Amino acid sequence: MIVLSYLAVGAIMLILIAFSKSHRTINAFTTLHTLVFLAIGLYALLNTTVPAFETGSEYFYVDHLSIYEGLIAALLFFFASVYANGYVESLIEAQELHRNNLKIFYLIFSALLTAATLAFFSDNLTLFWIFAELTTIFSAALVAILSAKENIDAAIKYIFIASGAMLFSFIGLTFLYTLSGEVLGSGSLNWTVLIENASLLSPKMMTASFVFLFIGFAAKSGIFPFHTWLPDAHSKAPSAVSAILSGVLLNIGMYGILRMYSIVRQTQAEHLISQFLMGFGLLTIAVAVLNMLWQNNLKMLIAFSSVEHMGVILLGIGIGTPLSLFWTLYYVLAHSLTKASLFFSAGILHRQYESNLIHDIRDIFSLQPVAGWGLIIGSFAIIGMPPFPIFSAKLFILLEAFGFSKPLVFAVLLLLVIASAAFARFLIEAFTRSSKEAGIEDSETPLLPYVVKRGMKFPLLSIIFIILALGVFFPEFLETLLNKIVYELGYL
Amino acid sequence: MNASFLLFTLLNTGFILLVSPFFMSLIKKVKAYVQGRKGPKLLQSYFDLRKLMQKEVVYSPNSSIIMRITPYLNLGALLLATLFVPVVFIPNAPAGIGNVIVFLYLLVIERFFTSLSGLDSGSAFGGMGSSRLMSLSAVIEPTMIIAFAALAYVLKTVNFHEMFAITAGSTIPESPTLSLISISLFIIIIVETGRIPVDNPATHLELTMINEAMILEQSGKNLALIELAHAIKQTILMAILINTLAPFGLATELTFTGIVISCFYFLVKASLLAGLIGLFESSIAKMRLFRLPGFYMMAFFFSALTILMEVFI
Amino acid sequence: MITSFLADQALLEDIVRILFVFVLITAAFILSTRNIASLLTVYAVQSFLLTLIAASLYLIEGSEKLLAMAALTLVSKVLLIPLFINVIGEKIKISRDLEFNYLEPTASLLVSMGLIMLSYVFLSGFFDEYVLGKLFFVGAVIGLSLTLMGMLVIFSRKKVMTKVIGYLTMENGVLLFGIFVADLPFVIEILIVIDLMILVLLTTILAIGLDSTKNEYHKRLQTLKIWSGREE
Amino acid sequence: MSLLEALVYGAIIALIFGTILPLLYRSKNTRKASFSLSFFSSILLLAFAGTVLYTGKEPTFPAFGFLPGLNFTMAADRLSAGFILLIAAVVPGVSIYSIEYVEHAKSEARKDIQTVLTNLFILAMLMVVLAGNMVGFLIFWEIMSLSSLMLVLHDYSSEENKKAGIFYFIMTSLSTAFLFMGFISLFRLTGSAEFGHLDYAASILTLPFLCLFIGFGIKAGLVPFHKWLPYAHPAAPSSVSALMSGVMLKVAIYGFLRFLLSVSAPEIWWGVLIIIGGSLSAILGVIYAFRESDIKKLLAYSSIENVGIIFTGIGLYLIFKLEGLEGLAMLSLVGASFHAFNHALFKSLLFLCAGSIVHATGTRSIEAFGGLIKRMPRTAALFLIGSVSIAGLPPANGFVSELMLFQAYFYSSALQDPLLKVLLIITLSVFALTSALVAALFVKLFGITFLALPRTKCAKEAIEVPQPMLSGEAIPAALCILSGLFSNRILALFGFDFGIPDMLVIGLLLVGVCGFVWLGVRNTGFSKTPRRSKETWGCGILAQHPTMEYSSIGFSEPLIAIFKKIYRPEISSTRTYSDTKECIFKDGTTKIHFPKFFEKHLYLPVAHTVNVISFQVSRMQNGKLGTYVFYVFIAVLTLMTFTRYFA
Repeated sequence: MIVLSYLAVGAIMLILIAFSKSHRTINAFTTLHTLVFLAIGLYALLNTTVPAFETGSEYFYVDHLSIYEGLIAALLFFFASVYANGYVESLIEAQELHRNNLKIFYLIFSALLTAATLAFFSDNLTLFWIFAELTTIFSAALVAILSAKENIDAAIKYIFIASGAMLFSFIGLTFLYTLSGEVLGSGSLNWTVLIENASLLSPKMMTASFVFLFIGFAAKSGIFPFHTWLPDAHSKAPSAVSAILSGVLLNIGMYGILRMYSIVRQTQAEHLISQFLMGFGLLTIAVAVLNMLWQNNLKMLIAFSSVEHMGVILLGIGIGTPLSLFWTLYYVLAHSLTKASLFFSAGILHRQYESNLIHDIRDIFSLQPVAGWGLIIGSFAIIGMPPFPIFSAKLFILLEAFGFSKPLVFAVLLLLVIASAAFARFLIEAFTRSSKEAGIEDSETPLLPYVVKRGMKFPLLSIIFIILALGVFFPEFLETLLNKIVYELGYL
Repeated sequence: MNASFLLFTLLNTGFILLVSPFFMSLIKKVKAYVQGRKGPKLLQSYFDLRKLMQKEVVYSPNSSIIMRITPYLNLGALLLATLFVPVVFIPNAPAGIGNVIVFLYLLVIERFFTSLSGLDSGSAFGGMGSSRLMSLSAVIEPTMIIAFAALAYVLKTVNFHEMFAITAGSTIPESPTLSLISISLFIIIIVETGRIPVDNPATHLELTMINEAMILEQSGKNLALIELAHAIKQTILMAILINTLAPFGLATELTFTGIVISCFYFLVKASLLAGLIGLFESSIAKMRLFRLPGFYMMAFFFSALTILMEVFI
Repeated sequence: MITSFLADQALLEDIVRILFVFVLITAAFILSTRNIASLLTVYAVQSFLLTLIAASLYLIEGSEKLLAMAALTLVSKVLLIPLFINVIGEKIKISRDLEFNYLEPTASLLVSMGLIMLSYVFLSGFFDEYVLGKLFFVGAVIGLSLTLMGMLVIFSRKKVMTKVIGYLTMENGVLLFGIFVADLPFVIEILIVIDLMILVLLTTILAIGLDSTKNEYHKRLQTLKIWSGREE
Repeated sequence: MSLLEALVYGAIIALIFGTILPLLYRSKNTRKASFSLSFFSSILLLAFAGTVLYTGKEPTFPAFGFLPGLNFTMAADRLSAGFILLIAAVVPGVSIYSIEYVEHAKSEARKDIQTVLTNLFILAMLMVVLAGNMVGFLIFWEIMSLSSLMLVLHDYSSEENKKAGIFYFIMTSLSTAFLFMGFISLFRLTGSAEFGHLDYAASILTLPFLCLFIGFGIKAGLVPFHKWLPYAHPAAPSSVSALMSGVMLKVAIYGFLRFLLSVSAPEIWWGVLIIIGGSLSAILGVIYAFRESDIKKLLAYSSIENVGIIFTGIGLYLIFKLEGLEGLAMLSLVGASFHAFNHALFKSLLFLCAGSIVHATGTRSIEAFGGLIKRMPRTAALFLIGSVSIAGLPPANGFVSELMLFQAYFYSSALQDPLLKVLLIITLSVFALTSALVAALFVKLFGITFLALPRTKCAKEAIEVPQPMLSGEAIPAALCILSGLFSNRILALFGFDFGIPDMLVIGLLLVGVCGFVWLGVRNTGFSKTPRRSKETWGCGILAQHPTMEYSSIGFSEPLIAIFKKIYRPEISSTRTYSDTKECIFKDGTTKIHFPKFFEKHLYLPVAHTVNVISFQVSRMQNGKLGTYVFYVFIAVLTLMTFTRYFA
């Protein structure tokens, strides 16, 4: 029922958008779309008995994890669409986006939302694979819609690396299929079936198929060494899209890895795989922070920090204790929101300076105080300073990791220091520059403050409010929800 | 504050105040004899002080209140310090009077303000003097601390009164280490009173001098007070050495004869020591400023050695 | 007569083996050919070979699904995609992709040998051919190595068009692997093909942006001198 | 909720209001109000800490559940009460000082932000001390670091302030990383975040001990992690420097003590490590202070030295405790804590005075000062009090705590282990050298700054600072004297009696004797002697010139010569002659430069390595699709081999 309603709403919205004229109506419909999805998710959470299969079909399955991810996605899309209203308008004014591309933009935007949501709700792994592929394509299109050469370049990279790697995970799927075939007689790729009989699966084949699946999902969520597309795509995309790319699309890959790991966890292969994941997590964090350290491009910096956080999340998954899973899921939420706020601020700054480069930013507090403070607070949040949610999540994940290996925790801590140093360095360098000592001649016309369009500040401020609230107060229902997820994935 | 202590305050302080200038001129006299001169009268220092007291006081316009309070502070600090070193008899002092560390820091007060007053008038000499004084006294500080720590190690107390109460009974040093300590105590006297080879009190306006350079701008009664304080400092340090090395004769409780005897003994011993200092001074040459740390190192070596002996034996 | 001929298992298996060899040859061509038009043809041929393989497998195993897949492959990969790419190729007037990075054709052929060996060793660790008939095992090996070779094409060729073809080769490899290892539900196959089509559509359209030699296009890109955001 | 809790809550609420108000109503009066709030809160805290220390009864606070399976709790035992007392002693002066001082900030916004952050900073430090478990501790620790960071960056226009900010931030997040490590390992060990008793073998606790020692050491400015202090303090506003040096370093020490006292069975090498680290920072701190001629840098180095002394005391405590000498252990522990308290007082006093001087002259360089005692007599008097007590002259408070430590050292003959004795002898002589050098240092600082002739125009035109700043300085000054004079009473009040000399008696005697001398001189007929004012004698030069005075670096010259090995001065000089034979010297210049040892051999190499690595890594991101796919290709092949042979 739920999935059908998702599909239906998605389709209807596509049609409505296709047939509406003005930018405002189009945007209104998109926002409506996101709101409806949010509503459906909440309804599913509150008024339906989950976990349950979708009407008859073996292809879709609703449990708390999928609802949780779906809700996060819908929430971020909601903020992004509100933000897009003003942002896209000014993109058009700056002639970076062609007005006749506007409708395409929104069509793909809402199609992306539908595809992502369905990916979370698909039980059949192949189906999930396909939806994941679709999200890749749609988001690539959103990256490329700004008709600048760099965008197309970034999009091409994104497609080739992500989809190319996804093909390997398809091979992994075939492995899994035969594997299940050997155990169950007739092969099945339904997650529910697999996790039921997980204990029967032979560890060796399981490892092989997991590794192949991992290649694809890792590429999707920007794990080293498949992360290379991510910085380009995320930094070149329009900021509204960047927020989604970091906040939602990366989660899809992580979601896949988590589902697979929850199966592996019940087999003999668990030990090897968890070490495998932790190793990749550590590598990812290391490479990301080292790239961040001297980064001169704001959106690149934020993108690399996404890579870093994906590393932490992978670490959290790899630890594989119930507590670590709990906090990893919380971490996903925290990261998505925080990262969105960062990209929104960066978007405003990019409108202001027409560049992301550190040496073009100046007089920020006089020109864009809101975005400036948003960026500062967002950075505090993203480097895991209290009272922001990432702090506690980080603390507990490391606490669990400590049980596995002390050097690992220590290494992660030091790397995180580098990450925060990178942010501090960028902010201090960029925000303390004023036109006078920046050596801009009087001949050059001084910067006029960019008039922030209606509705661009709202998402920023509300997200900052949300993360502050989350940081100081951990809501009851969230705790129960996360506990249910942990239980349903067979951790408890 | 019991009666005996009150008496002690008067007697001890008065006695030291009285005899200190004598030793100054005594040392001068010994040096003179060694050099084949006749030398000043034995009471010359008293005459000098009196003369200075009557002379007019000259202040530099650059100088500030520091210049004016320093003499009083110095003399006050040192008079207070006399209470810590019993020479007439040993009272049961209240409130940790006689504590070694307090004693040392009373000397630091004197040093601190003297150097400040050296800087006060803004003359190059004063600055030079105070800079050198503070540096060298900083370098000698470990030696002093270690020496007194050695005393504390041997006698198991940090209070001079108790220390001397222990030593007083015996005619010879309590333990062999004490005689070693007294070597470093002797060097400390030399350093603290600014004598050859550290400093030459007899000269003026020579670039090697330390003490004289600082008080160059002091004049009249202020100078007198400072000189007096200097003399008292010397006497106290000598008293410490004497009570450690040759403690016999120091009265341990309040009796008239006891006081008389210990005063007499002290005068004799102190005069001998003063003569010794005079001889030492005239038998050695003034050292270059930056060879002094080596000299101090020797003192440090002695005191460290004593403690090590205490530790390992 | 025909039926008996078609019923002859051994012969069919030999045919499939021969087809394998041809598939590998096409892969080698794709690795080394410079002319894009001919690349496209080779790709079409390769897809056609896959169709034949699927068909003959149908004759051996006799599941209709394989036949349907053969048909699907024929329609999508032999006809539609090459046609479409051809159109695009006309639009952007480039016929040749001369530059190679990392690997010259000869080297890449050697590497692909190694790839085949690797995939053999790898798979032999998981399917020993008794579980999964010998023919099928070989098929799996070929599929995997074809995928890897496709990747080789992607990173060793410059032009996006060529890369697209490399990607398609990879996909063929996956398909081959799928055919021989597991028979997935047909719906899935269709969806995959659709997905593939969309992807090719998008990439080729984007390819105009990158590979095109039209000057005014470049001019239009120059006018938007935004995205100065590159650190190098 | 009894009165005790009410006091704490009142203080916290007052501080929160102080933090929020300036954001709501942005005016001078609001700023004044928020500072008076922090003043008020410190009065409440004073009452609270006093009662807890006196009665020893611990208040109970309700737990506030803010994370699943983890509450935020507050707790206050005598240890935390002691440090709350410290905060409450420093804050009043600072807040009154700031009322005026903040108004000299560049822009309205900065004034407000400075006010807000100062209050937040105080609040955070208070909460760190009050935190009942590790997580709460860490949270407020981070907030403390952040607010101080932003205060260090308050004047972000100048280059070195930016550098200072970045450097400070990196160091502080390093310390936090080590704390994370330490606390996490404790958490795993005990299974709870509470600060409980740690009845484990020392071998298990080695990792947490090392991590916490380094972590807190970085924050407290222990050599060789001290480098951030001399950078951050000059950058920060002086009132904030007073807070940072006075309180924040002590908060780190509090954390370390909190851990150390909860360990039931430490090992002797811990104590040895601590005491060596402490002595090293003490001596190096003061030696490095000598070469500085930036007044705030100099004061920062002297903070390093004092932290070293405190750590020495802690090390002594550990050694004596393990050797079974409870009395001496208590003596040195209380001595260390009391020194922390005293240092908080006189260092904040000195920094406030330095702030006034910088405000009056507009420069931080000592070489530019001189003769200020004529122009700023009140500030000079207050600064003299600060110098006297930091130099440890009786009867001021700085002396008392050093006295306690010295006594602990002197009694150490009771130790059994000869090697420990030798260690103590060595550290004792280092300690003695340190305290003597401090006296020298402050003779230099006071003399060069306040005495003689003004060296520059700005010093000549300096005027006394307005009253609020002076009264802000007067509070800690008064406290310095009082806590020195009444040290015995105070310690006895809190239940400590070590039979140390009674400073009240000694102080009174000193005053009495000085008075006696004065009277003696006056009334013995010598008061009639004329007095005259005459130029300082300059070897025949008629008018004295400031350039004749000893400069700051000149004053340090003998020490620089003595400690050549440590300073490694690089002296470069140019000479010109007025004849060809180079006999008649015309003129020339001499530069002296001190290489920064730790920067050269510890900090820069590390930073450089990290940069090189990061450069290499970022070259992987070369923007070419081919390369990226190549990575994927290699990764896939590797993974295939990996799976083949490890599955």
